[in-house]
Amino acid sequence: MGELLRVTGLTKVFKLHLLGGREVVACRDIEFVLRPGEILGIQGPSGAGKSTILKCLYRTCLATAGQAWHRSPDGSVDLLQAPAQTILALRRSEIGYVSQFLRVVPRVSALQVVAEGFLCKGWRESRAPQEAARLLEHLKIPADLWEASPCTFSGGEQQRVNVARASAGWPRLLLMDEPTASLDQESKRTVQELILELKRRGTSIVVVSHDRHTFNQITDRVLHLNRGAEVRAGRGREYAKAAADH
Amino acid sequence: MLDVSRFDPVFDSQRVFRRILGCMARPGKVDFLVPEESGFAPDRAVVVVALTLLDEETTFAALGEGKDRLARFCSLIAGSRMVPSGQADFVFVSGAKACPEITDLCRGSLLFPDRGATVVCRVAALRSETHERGVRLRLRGPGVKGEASLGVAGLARENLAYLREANNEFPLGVDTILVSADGRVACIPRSARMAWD
Amino acid sequence: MPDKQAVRPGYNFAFLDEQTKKEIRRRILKAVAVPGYQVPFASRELPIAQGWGTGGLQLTLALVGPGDVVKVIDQGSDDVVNAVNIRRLLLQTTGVKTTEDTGAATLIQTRHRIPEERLREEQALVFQVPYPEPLRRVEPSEVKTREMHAEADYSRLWVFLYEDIVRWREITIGAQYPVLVNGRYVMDPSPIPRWDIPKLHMAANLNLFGAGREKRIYAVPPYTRVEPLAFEDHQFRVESFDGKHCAVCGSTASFLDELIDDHTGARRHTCSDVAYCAKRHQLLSENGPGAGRQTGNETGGGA
Amino acid sequence: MGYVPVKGGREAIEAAEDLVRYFRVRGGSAPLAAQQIQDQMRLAVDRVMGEGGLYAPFHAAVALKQAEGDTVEASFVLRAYRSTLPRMGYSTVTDTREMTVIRRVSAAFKDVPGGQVLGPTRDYSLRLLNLELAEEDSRQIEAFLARYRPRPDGGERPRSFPKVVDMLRAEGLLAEYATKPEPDVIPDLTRQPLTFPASRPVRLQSMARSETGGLMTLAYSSMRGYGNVHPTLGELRVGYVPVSVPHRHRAGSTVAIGRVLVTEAEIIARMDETEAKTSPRFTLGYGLCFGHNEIKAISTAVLDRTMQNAAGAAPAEDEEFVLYHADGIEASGFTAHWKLPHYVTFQSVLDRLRRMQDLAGEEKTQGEDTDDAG
Amino acid sequence: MDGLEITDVSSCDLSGRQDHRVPGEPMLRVRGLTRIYGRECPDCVPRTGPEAGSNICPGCGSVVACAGVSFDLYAGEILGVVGESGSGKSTLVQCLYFDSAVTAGEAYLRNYREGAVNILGSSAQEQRHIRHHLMGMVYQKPHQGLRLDCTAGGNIAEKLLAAEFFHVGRIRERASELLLRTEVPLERMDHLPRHFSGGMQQRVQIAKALANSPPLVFLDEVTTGLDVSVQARVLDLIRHLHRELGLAMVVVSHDLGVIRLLTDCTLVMKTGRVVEAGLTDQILGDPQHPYTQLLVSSLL
Repeated sequence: MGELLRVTGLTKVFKLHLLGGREVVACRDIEFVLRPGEILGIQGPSGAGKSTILKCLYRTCLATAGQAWHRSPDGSVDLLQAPAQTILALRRSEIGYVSQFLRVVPRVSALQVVAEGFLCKGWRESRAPQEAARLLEHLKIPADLWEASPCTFSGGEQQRVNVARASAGWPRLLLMDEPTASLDQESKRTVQELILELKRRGTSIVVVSHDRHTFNQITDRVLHLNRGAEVRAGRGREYAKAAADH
Repeated sequence: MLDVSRFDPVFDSQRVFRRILGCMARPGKVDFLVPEESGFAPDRAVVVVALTLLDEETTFAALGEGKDRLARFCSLIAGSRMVPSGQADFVFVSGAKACPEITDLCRGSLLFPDRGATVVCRVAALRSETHERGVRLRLRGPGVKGEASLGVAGLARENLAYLREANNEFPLGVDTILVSADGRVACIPRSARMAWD
Repeated sequence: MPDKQAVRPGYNFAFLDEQTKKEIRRRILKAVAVPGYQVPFASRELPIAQGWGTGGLQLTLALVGPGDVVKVIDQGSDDVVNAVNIRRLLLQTTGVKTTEDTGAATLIQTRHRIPEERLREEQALVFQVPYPEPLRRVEPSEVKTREMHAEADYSRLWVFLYEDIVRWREITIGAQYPVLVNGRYVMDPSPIPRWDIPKLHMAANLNLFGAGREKRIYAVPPYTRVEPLAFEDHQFRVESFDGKHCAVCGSTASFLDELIDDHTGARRHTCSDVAYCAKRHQLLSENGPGAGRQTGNETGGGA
Repeated sequence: MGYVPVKGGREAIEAAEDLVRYFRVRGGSAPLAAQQIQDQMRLAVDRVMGEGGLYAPFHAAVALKQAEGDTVEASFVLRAYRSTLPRMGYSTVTDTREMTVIRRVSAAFKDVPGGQVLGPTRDYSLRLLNLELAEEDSRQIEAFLARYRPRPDGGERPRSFPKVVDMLRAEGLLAEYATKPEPDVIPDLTRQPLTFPASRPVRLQSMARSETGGLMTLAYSSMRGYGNVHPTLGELRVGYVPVSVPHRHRAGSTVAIGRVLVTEAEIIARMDETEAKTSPRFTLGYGLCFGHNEIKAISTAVLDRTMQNAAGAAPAEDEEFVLYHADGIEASGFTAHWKLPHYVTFQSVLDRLRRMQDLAGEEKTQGEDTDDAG
Repeated sequence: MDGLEITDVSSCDLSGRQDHRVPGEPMLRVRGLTRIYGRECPDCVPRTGPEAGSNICPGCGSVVACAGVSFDLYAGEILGVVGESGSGKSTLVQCLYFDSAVTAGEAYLRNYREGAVNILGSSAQEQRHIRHHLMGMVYQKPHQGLRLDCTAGGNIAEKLLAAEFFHVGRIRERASELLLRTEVPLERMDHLPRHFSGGMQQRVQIAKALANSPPLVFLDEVTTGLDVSVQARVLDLIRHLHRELGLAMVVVSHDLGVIRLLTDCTLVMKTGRVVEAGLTDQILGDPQHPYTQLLVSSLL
C-alpha cells in the first residue's frame, strides 16, 4: 500500500522571548503514517497541539525536532527540514492547507482566490476560472458573490472559500484545520462531500476537527493525542461507501 | 646613450609627435621616427619618444632589459619622476621577454580613462606586412579601414596576451607605442581589437 | 617653407612653451586612443578671447610644424574676421604657409563647418568647440555628466530627443547634433550643421576637437563610426535646401548661406564654404557650364 | 551677378586696431607712463596681477594702459602673456607669519596681540569726491612728501605679528592643521586640468585667479544666507612675503628671489558638524591673493569655508559652480563670443523652425479637412 | 455525485505546467553583503549588531548599515525584507541596485554571464548595463525613481532607451500598455508627473521599473506615505503584475501587513544584520528571534 507521509518524533516547543524565554510544549514525539488516498483524523482536547502538527507539516511553524518524510513524485522530502524554496514549490504543486480562518488579500474576488490555486498547479489561464467556478458552485457559494472579495462574506461562506482554495487543483496532500467549524449542517455536508471527492481523486488528507460527527463520517483512521497518540480505525470508510451507494 | 644635443626640442619633438600621432590614429601604420640611415644606437628611437612626450609633469617606469639606463636617462634629461609601474604615466618595456606587469599597469578609471598608462615597447623590427621573424598582428577598430596588418619581430606573444587583457574593458586600458631598433614606430591604442597568428 | 619675415620676434615658435605643447600632445594621443571621450587638459590663455577658438588654436599650435600648410575657416569662410585673426596669430608665431585651398592644406582649423571637399587620410581637421559636453542639454553639473559618460548612461539625452518628437513631431536640434562615436561615447561635434555630421562617419582624416575655455580635448580617428542619435522611426535629417542652389557656382550639393539683398530684400543663397564655391566658380568660367563636378557632400547633400 | 563673397577681413581688423589706438590718443593729452600707472593706479595693477595670475606690476601697468583701464581685458592680456613663459620651477612653501605687514586687522578680538594696524586703508575715509585731486600737481606732491614722515607704528616699517588663528588653535578652539597637505604634491592648476572633486589647494589657486567681482557676488550670496557659514574675520593682513626657490645644486637649501605683496584673510566660521567625534571647534576659511585686494581675499576665505559644507545645495557651496563661473577671463571670453558670426548655426536652427512650422501647418490643414468632412 | 462536476485530472490540459519541485539555480545569490559608512576599522563588524544593540562602531564611529547579508532569490519568488528604520534594509536593496557601493560581499545574477560574475565587483558601466537590462527599482518616494520634469511617457521611455529600444512608435506603444496596466489614464502619458497625485506617481514609477520586463525588481517601501486606499491599490497592482509577469522581487517594508500580503519568504533585519530568515507565514506565525517576536506581537 505504501506511505505518502511518515512523521516521527515531531516535537514543537515554543520559546516565548517576550515572557522571559518561557517554553511551551505544543506537542511531543508525534508519530504517524499517512497512506495514499487515506484520510487521517487528529483528535484531542484543546491545547493538545493538533493545529501545531498541521502547521509544522505546512511549515508555518518550525518544528523543534522530528522528521516528516513526504513522498512526492520527485523523491522524498522532509517537510520539517527542507529548504524554503522546496516547501514553496510543494505548496504550489501538491500540498494544500485549510487554515482555521481564511486570510486573503482584500480586493481579490472569491473566484480569483480559488482560480489561483489552479493556476499555480499548472492549469491554463483560460481553464482555471471555469474550474474555480465549479468548485464554488459545488460548495454552494451563490454565484453573485463570486466577483466579491471573501473579506465581505459571512464566516461560513469564508470557510467554504477557504476549503475551495486549498482543494483547487487536487493536491496530493491536504492538511485541514477545522474545515467545518462555523458551518451550518448543510454546508458541513457539502464540505464533507468535497473531502470525499478529493479522496476519490487520490488526495491524502490529514484533518483536525472538533466536530465529532464530521470526523466519524470521513476519517479512515484517527490519531488520539490525549491517549498517548494512539491511532485507531475511523468510520469514514463506511460513510464513504454509503454515500457512494446513495 | 645618445647625443641629446642633436635633438631639437622644438622642431624634432613636433615632427616625432606628429608621426606618433599618425600611427596612434591609424593602428597598424608604420612610420619612421629617426631616419633609417642615421645609424644611431638601437635605443635612439625610444629616447626620441621619451624626449618628445616626457617632462617634469609625467611619471614613468622602466621594465625589462636596459631599464636602468633608461631610468637614468628619463629622470636626468626629461626630468620625469620614476614611480612603481602600476602608477606610471609612461612605462617602458622591452618586448622580447614576457612582461606580466603589463596587466597591472594603470588602466585609468571609467571617470578618467585617459589616466591609463602609455606603454612604450621596444621591439626588434616593425613592418606593415608580415615580418619573416615575427608575429603578424591583425588590427581592427577606430583608425582602421577594415583590417590592418602589422608585422612585429621581437615581441613575445605573451605580451600581446597581456596587452589584450589590460584592454579587455574599454574604455579602460593602456595605449602602446611600439618602437623598433631600426627607428620605426607603430601604435596599438586601447580601442584596437587585436588578433595574431 | 615658413615665412621667417612674418614671425614676430620675442615669442616661442607656435606661441606656447614646449612644456605646454607636450602636455597638449600627450592629451591628444589619449583622445585618439579613446575616441569621443573628452580628455581634460590645463588649457592656457591665448591672445584671443576664451570662447573664440582657444581650444582649437591650442591644438593647432601643438600640432603645427614648419612643413605644414594651414587653412583656417570660420562659418566655412577663410576671410571672416575670426578666421583672419587666428591665421594672423599662426602666421606671426610660426611663419607657416597658409592656404585657402582645402585640398592643399595639411592642417585645417575650423569653426562651425567641415569643408565640402572630401578630406584625405593625411589631413587633420581641428575643430573649435564652445561647449564640449553633449549632455549639458540635460545636466548642468560636470561631476554628473562625467559619471554618465563613465557608465555610458545616455538615456536622459535620449529622453530629451523622445520628448522633442512627442512635442514637435521632430527633433528640434539644429546645429551641434549629438553623435555616438565608436558605439561608446556620445560626443558633441561642435556647432557644425547637421549637414556636416555624415562627413564625420568613417572619414579618412583625423578629426580633433579642442575646447579651451572648458579645457577639453577629444578626437575622432579616421575610419571611426560616428552615428547621429536617431530613432528607427525618426531618422536623422540634414538641413533641406530643396530647390535652392548657390547663386555663384550653382551648386545644389553644398550647405548654403541665406542672404537678404540690401535693396530688393530678395533672398538668395550662396555656398557657405567659400573656397569650394570659388573653386567651382573658376572651373565654370574656364570650362563652361557642366564642368563643375560636384565634389562635395554626396552622402549628406539632398538627403 | 553682383555678389562678392566676404573678403577683406584682414583689412577690417587692421582698421579696427588703428581706431582703437586713435580713440585712446585723440584727446591730445600727454601719454600715460606705465610707471605712473604702476604707482598711482596701484589697486588696479594689483587686481590685474591677481586675475592675470602673474606677479609683474610693470607688465600689469602696461596691460592696463593697453586695455584703457578695463581690468578684465588687462588681466586677459597679462594671462595670455603668461602662457608664453616657460615654467622655471616652483617656490618653496611660504609662511605668511614671515609677512612684512603693512596692514593688519582682526574683527574677532578687541585687543589682539600686536594690535590692530590700520595701514593704508580707505575704510574710514569719508567718500567725498575730492575735486582737489583734479588740480593736483607735482609741487603739491613734493610738499606732501616733505611733510610726511612714516609713523613708528605704521607705513612701510617692517613688522611681523603673531597670528590670531594660532592663538585660537593653541587654546584648542580651532581645528588642527592637517599633518600634511591634502595631496602629497601640491597640484598646479595652470599645468593640470581642473577636475572634480577638486582638492583644497586647487580651489584656493582657482579663486586666487578669479575675477574679484565674481567672487564677491558668490561670497555675498553665502553671507546673505545661501549656504551661510556665519563668518567672523579672524585676521586680515596685507604685506610682503619672501619668495624662495630650492637651490639648483645644493639639496635642502633655498635661495630667496624676492618678495611679493599679498592680501591674506582668515575667517573663523561656525562649528563643524562632521567631526562630531572630537569636541566642537571653529572652522577656518582661508583666502590669499596677489597685491592689495581685501574684497577678494575675504570673498575667497568665505567661499573656501562655504564650499566645505557637506551636502550643501546653495550655489556657493557647490565647488563646481563657484570654480567654473568665477574666472573673469573665461566668463568674459564667452560672453564676448556671442559677437562672433553664427551664420551656420542660425541657418541650421532656421531650417528646424521652418520644418516645424510646415508640420504644424500640415496638422492644421488636416484638422480643417476633417472639419469640412464633418 | 450530486452537484459536483469536476473535470477529471487526466483530461486536464497541463501543457503549461512547470516543474515547481526543482527550483534550480537561484536567480540572485547574495553572500556576505556589507556596507559600512565611515572610516571603517577592524572592530566595525564584530562590535556592532543586534547583540551590541547598535550599528555604530564604538571604535571609529562608522555606521554599519548592513553586514554579512546572504540570501537566495529564485525566479518568480518575492522576498520580503522587514525591519525598523535604520535596520539596513533599504541599504541592502540600494547596494543590489548599485545606488550605493558595497564595502564587502558578493552577488551573482543567474542571467548575467551565467551567474559567474560577482556583480557587486563589476565596473560602473557593467553595473549600469545590468540595471538597465535586468533590474527594475521602485523607490519609496516617486521623485527618487521618476524625473518629475519629464513626461510620464518620457519616464518610461528612459528605461526603454537605456535598454537600447530606439523606436518612438514602439516606445509609445509599450508605454501605453504599461500605463494601462498600472491604471494610469492614457491621456496623462504626455503630462508631467509633477502634477500627478502621489498614488498615480507611484504607479508611473512602477510602470517605469517594469518597462523593459526585468526579471528582477526591487521595491523599497513603495506604499509608505500613501493613503490606505491608495496603498491597497498599489499593492494589488504589484501582486497582479507579479503573477502576470512572473518577476522575482525584493520587497522592503517596515509594514508586516505589506510583507504578509506580498512575499513568499522574508528576511528580518535589525541593526544591520539578518536576525531571522524563512517562509513569510512561518516568520509571522512562529517567529523565532526575540526581535521578530516583538515585531509580530506589535502587529497582532
